[in-house]
Amino acid sequence: MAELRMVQAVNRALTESMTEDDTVILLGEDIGAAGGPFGATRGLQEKFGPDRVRDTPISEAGIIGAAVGAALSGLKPVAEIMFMDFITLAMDALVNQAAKARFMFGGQRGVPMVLRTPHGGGLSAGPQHSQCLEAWLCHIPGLKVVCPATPADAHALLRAAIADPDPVVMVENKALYAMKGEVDDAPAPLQIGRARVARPGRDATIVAYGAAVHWATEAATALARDSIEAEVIDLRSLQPWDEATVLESLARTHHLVIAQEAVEAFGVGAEIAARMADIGFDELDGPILRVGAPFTPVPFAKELESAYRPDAARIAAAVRRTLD
Amino acid sequence: MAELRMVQAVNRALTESMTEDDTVILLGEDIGAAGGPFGATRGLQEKFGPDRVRDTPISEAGIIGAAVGAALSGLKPVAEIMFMDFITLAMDALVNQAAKARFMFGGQRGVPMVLRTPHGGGLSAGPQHSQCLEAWLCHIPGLKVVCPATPADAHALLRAAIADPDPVVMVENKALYAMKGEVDDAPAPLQIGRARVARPGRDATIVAYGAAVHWATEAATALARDSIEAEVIDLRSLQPWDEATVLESLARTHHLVIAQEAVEAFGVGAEIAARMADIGFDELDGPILRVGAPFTPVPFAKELESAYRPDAARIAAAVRRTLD
Amino acid sequence: MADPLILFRTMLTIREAELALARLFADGEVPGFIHLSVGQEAVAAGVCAALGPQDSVASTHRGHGHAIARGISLEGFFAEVMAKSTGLCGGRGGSMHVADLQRGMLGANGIVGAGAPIALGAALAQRTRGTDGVAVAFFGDGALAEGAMHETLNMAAIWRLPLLMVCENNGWAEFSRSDTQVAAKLGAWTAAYGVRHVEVDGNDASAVAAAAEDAVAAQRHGEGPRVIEARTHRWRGHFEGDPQRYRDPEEAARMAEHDPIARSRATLLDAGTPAATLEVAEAEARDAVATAIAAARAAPPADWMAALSGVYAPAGA
Amino acid sequence: MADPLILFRTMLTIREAELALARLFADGEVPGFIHLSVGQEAVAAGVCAALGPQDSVASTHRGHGHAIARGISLEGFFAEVMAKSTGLCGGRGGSMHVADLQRGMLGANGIVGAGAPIALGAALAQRTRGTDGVAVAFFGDGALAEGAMHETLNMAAIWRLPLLMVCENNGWAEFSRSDTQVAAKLGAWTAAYGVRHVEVDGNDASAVAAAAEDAVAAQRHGEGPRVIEARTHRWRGHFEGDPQRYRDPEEAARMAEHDPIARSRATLLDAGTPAATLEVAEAEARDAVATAIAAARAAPPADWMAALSGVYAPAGA
Ligand SMILES: Cc1ncc(C[n+]2csc(CCOP(=O)(O)OP(=O)(O)O)c2C)c(N)n1
Ligand SMILES: Cc1ncc(C[n+]2csc(CCOP(=O)(O)OP(=O)(O)O)c2C)c(N)n1
Ligand SMILES: [Mg+2]
Ligand SMILES: [Mg+2]
Repeated sequence: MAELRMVQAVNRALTESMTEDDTVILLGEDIGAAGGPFGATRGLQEKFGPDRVRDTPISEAGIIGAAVGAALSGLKPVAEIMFMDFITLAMDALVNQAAKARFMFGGQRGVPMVLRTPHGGGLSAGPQHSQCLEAWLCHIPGLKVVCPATPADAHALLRAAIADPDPVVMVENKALYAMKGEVDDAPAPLQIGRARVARPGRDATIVAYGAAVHWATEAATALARDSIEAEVIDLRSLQPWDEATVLESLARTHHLVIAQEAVEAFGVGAEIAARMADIGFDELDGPILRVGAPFTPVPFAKELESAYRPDAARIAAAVRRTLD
Repeated sequence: MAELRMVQAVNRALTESMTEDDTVILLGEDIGAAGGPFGATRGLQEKFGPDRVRDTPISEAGIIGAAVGAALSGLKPVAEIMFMDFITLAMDALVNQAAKARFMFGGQRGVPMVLRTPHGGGLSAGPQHSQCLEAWLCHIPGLKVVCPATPADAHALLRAAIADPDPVVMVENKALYAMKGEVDDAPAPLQIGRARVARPGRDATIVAYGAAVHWATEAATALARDSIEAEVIDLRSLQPWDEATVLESLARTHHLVIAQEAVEAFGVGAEIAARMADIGFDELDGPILRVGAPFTPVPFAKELESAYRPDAARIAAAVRRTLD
Repeated sequence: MADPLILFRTMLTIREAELALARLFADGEVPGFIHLSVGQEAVAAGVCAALGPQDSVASTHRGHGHAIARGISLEGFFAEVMAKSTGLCGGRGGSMHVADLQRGMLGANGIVGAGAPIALGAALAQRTRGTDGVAVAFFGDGALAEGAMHETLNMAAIWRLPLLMVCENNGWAEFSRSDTQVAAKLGAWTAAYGVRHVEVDGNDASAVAAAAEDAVAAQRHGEGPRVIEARTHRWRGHFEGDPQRYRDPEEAARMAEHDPIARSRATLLDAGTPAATLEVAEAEARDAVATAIAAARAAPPADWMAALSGVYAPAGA
Repeated sequence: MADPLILFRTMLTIREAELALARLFADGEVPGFIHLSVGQEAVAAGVCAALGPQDSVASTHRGHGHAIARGISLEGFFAEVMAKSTGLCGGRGGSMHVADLQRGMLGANGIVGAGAPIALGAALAQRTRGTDGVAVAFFGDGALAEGAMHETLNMAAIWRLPLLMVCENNGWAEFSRSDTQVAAKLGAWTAAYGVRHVEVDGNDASAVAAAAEDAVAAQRHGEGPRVIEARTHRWRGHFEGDPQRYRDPEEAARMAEHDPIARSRATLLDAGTPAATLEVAEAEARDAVATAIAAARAAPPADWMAALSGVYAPAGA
């Protein structure tokens, strides 16, 4: 058992996977000598050499395209895109190539690649360095999408992603990189698609992922002071997501709130809500409420960004509202 | 009043806008001399010259980037991306530049550009020439998204899009290009964001857009034979979308089905469902059901594609299921 | 040196297959968008003759020739474009996605320019795994306008990867002359990255093969990327059904003079190959195509249940 | 010919503003990511001296100098990076998005390479509207690896648009030498598109101005794109707070010898400008920056309600 920051947990997962499997390589901008803009790949080039930890030019489309080709050719590339906002430059390779190859080639081969990319605000990084675009990827058949909320899950999900025979995007909340948490020395493998009950409760279900898990837990703590026991479900995996766990919780609590850092409209929470308004309809005793970012770009100013970002208070208010 | 194919209605809207406003220019691959891959721009280069109807190289990112720059500089560019699948190459310009400029420059100027792009299947065009990716764009603050189901709306929405001071994406269902319909000689201007009741009904509400409007109407006709009167709402505009009209209908019918050609998971319908499971919750007498494409890439084979694409039968079945 | 008779046979097979495809398309037996490479067969045949089983190829929307030259099953090919369950891709991909990973054919591609970075990644894999394999990216003269081409060549040059980029320069990008779209001269352009470029007559399969053999041999010994530009002609429309109103009818006549198959035939005869040998080859190509079509016709249609469960690897795989 | 004293003043203002910014950032008065152009001022000053009010500029993440050289309000600038409602962008954009559309400053840009196609579009608008204006795209030596650069130069060349691409070649792309990332030699590369490239000493504002004036004059008379490569030095880290462990400490010493401001000062003195004049300019730059900072400090913080309603034009606008 070790206490690691999330960024160190990522680093450990990469180290372990690269040690076990020499077909795992890393690609990204300044991930090698410089150890990555957030330090996630620190020390890996020294350990595994520049061929396996490859510093790339500023060519996001080319990086992901090359990862696809390498994955079709026997390697397991783990590519890093420095900010999730920059996946806009690589969507063809991700969506038209990586996601579709297994299907459109009739199952001949998969594309066992991983894309790691940080999302989220809180750093005053402004409108082009803070976006949460994971809903796009969840809409694409052929991709898997995971988003850890803790160092242990960052480690386990990345290990699972690298082991997966299909393309997996791991979205890392950059405000959580410094967060500390216990990581088992030899944790049991985690299956992509399994949620985690972060806090049990009987009165309402809060579904969240990434940073919002912590806001939700904080909200639940606040609500508990008023004897409202909210259950917090950490999705961990967004595509596929754990419908059964959410439905089971809803069947006990009969109230559902979904929290995310991303823009609320057309986001991940919409799918959870829509699905529960179908298969969970009979369980619902109140409206399904979502808490997400308002419909604006992520603003730069600290004051604006904190008005913009969802928080525990908004989640708690939503729980109260649906219980009303 | 003229009877036009949808593609001709697009052409007429372009002609009118270009005649009225000489800052309107067109950009796209083979849109000029060749008249566009689907003929939407036929005759326009002859009429307005090669500077205003500009054939571009195969450079989607550059085309949209240039449209942003031109729009910031006093023109109203209408860009065409030949298949919606290719917007994957131009997402940075669309999402990080066009959508955010007004906000991130503090309201100094907007980006009055239009992107026209065809989506949808039915042509055996395969996994990279058939996708419906509009949900991505609806998730992005700063963009507007419209999708006509009839020639009249194609004309009116495109006129409105070109007149709009902000970036608008018009998604055109390529299977509808040949569809004929009446277009007024001088139709009243249409406001983006207003839905249309395509068929009134009292028993259930079917919300749809694009090609799915026709399947929904067909489903309603079939249901009417069993005395089930479904109301069909054609959204026309997906971002912003007409919450009020949908809610008003739901408040009468108490049952909601949402139909789309796009992949169901994390699609446009998820947002409509999620919203109605919140603000419309008290009106709901049954689960909200969605009908969309299954979670696979769009297959090539005719047999596969017709199994894949939603249709009237599936919509009718969903209506029956929620009424049960 | 590539055997001219083998090149002749490969070209014949491509030509026969594509002309048959044109008929099948016209008859409604093949749906979708079909881009034929008739007239360009020497490029596919020549380049692929220089490759071994360890090498890989990323192709374009006009990819039938590359696939056939890589030795894919003709039956699997026809079954694919005829949307049968026995198709190379189970009928899920069609003409623009013909692939045979076992044969290092990484797929035709519906996205112009997208094959190049995929081939780059394949070359990266070869280098990382320490093989002497190479990867080929075919691309068109119009595709050169895509940003991906630049990113690919740059990375290949920086990393000295065994990537062979082959430009099939047919003068056209869809319905436009490519020189109205692409300012960069390919030779000067590749030189700017320190990459060697050779131009060959793309209607001469032996010349193409020689250029490719030269490049691949160097690359097997550690040389980095190379670019071959093969000038050739697109005999048919951009896709089947294209009325080609944009095209000068005289061009057709000029093209016919450069028929790579006729030229190959004449050269073989000159070199003393008996006419009968060539006729046998022709008959064999025709037969092989006819047999493949018959088998594809008899095959069951594409299977939706298989497709539906074919998006991800089966659990536990 | 650009007035050397004006160039000196512009550079001083940029330097003063950025050094003040560094202090404000260190003190926590400026949040976010801040990329300074200290050492590179001659490029911004020289290029913008060649421009008129009708021209436009698309900039990069390292865009303060370009904005200031375009004459944006210093108070608006500081208020922006200090996240105030009086900021040029209402505190919504920050350092990476400083823009002043009225002054043809189309914005700094957080996306490497993204400014180039925007400038292309601005040049297209100039040409389409029949003005004699030009558009400038600044870009870094590392940015050259982006596909957008290729697409932009190609379109500008094909369409002969008045686009001036200015490479600020400081040898670095973040924490890496750009020559480990970019194989293409800029001069040869632009030549491949038929575009003229000139290299100038990017630490000599007058030389930069002369090159830009030459290019812009030609473009006002209908010439197409041009590329200027200005070799210069990034004195500070990639962003403020960068410990620069990757950097040889000797580089700093070498850079100081090329200080564009010291050089400009010496040249002015040599040419007989009274020292007092220069001191006045220095004092004025300091004062202007101090005044702007004081005003920005006093301004109200960015306004959320205004931001929230600022995503689209008001209805009926
Ligand atoms: C990204 C993208 N843009 C546009 C198209 C449409 N398209 C298909 S082929 C083609 C022209 C390609 O020209 P070239 O590269 O010269 O290949 P050729 O058809 O001549 O073999 C175009 C524009 C596409 N498939 N993908
Ligand atoms: C698309 C994209 N990729 C990566 C980055 C991160 N990044 C910011 S600046 C930079 C280096 C740019 O180098 P160069 O173009 O030489 O400009 P310089 O910083 O030297 O002025 C990188 C990689 C980014 N902002 N955008
Ligand atoms: Mg061509
Ligand atoms: Mg640099």
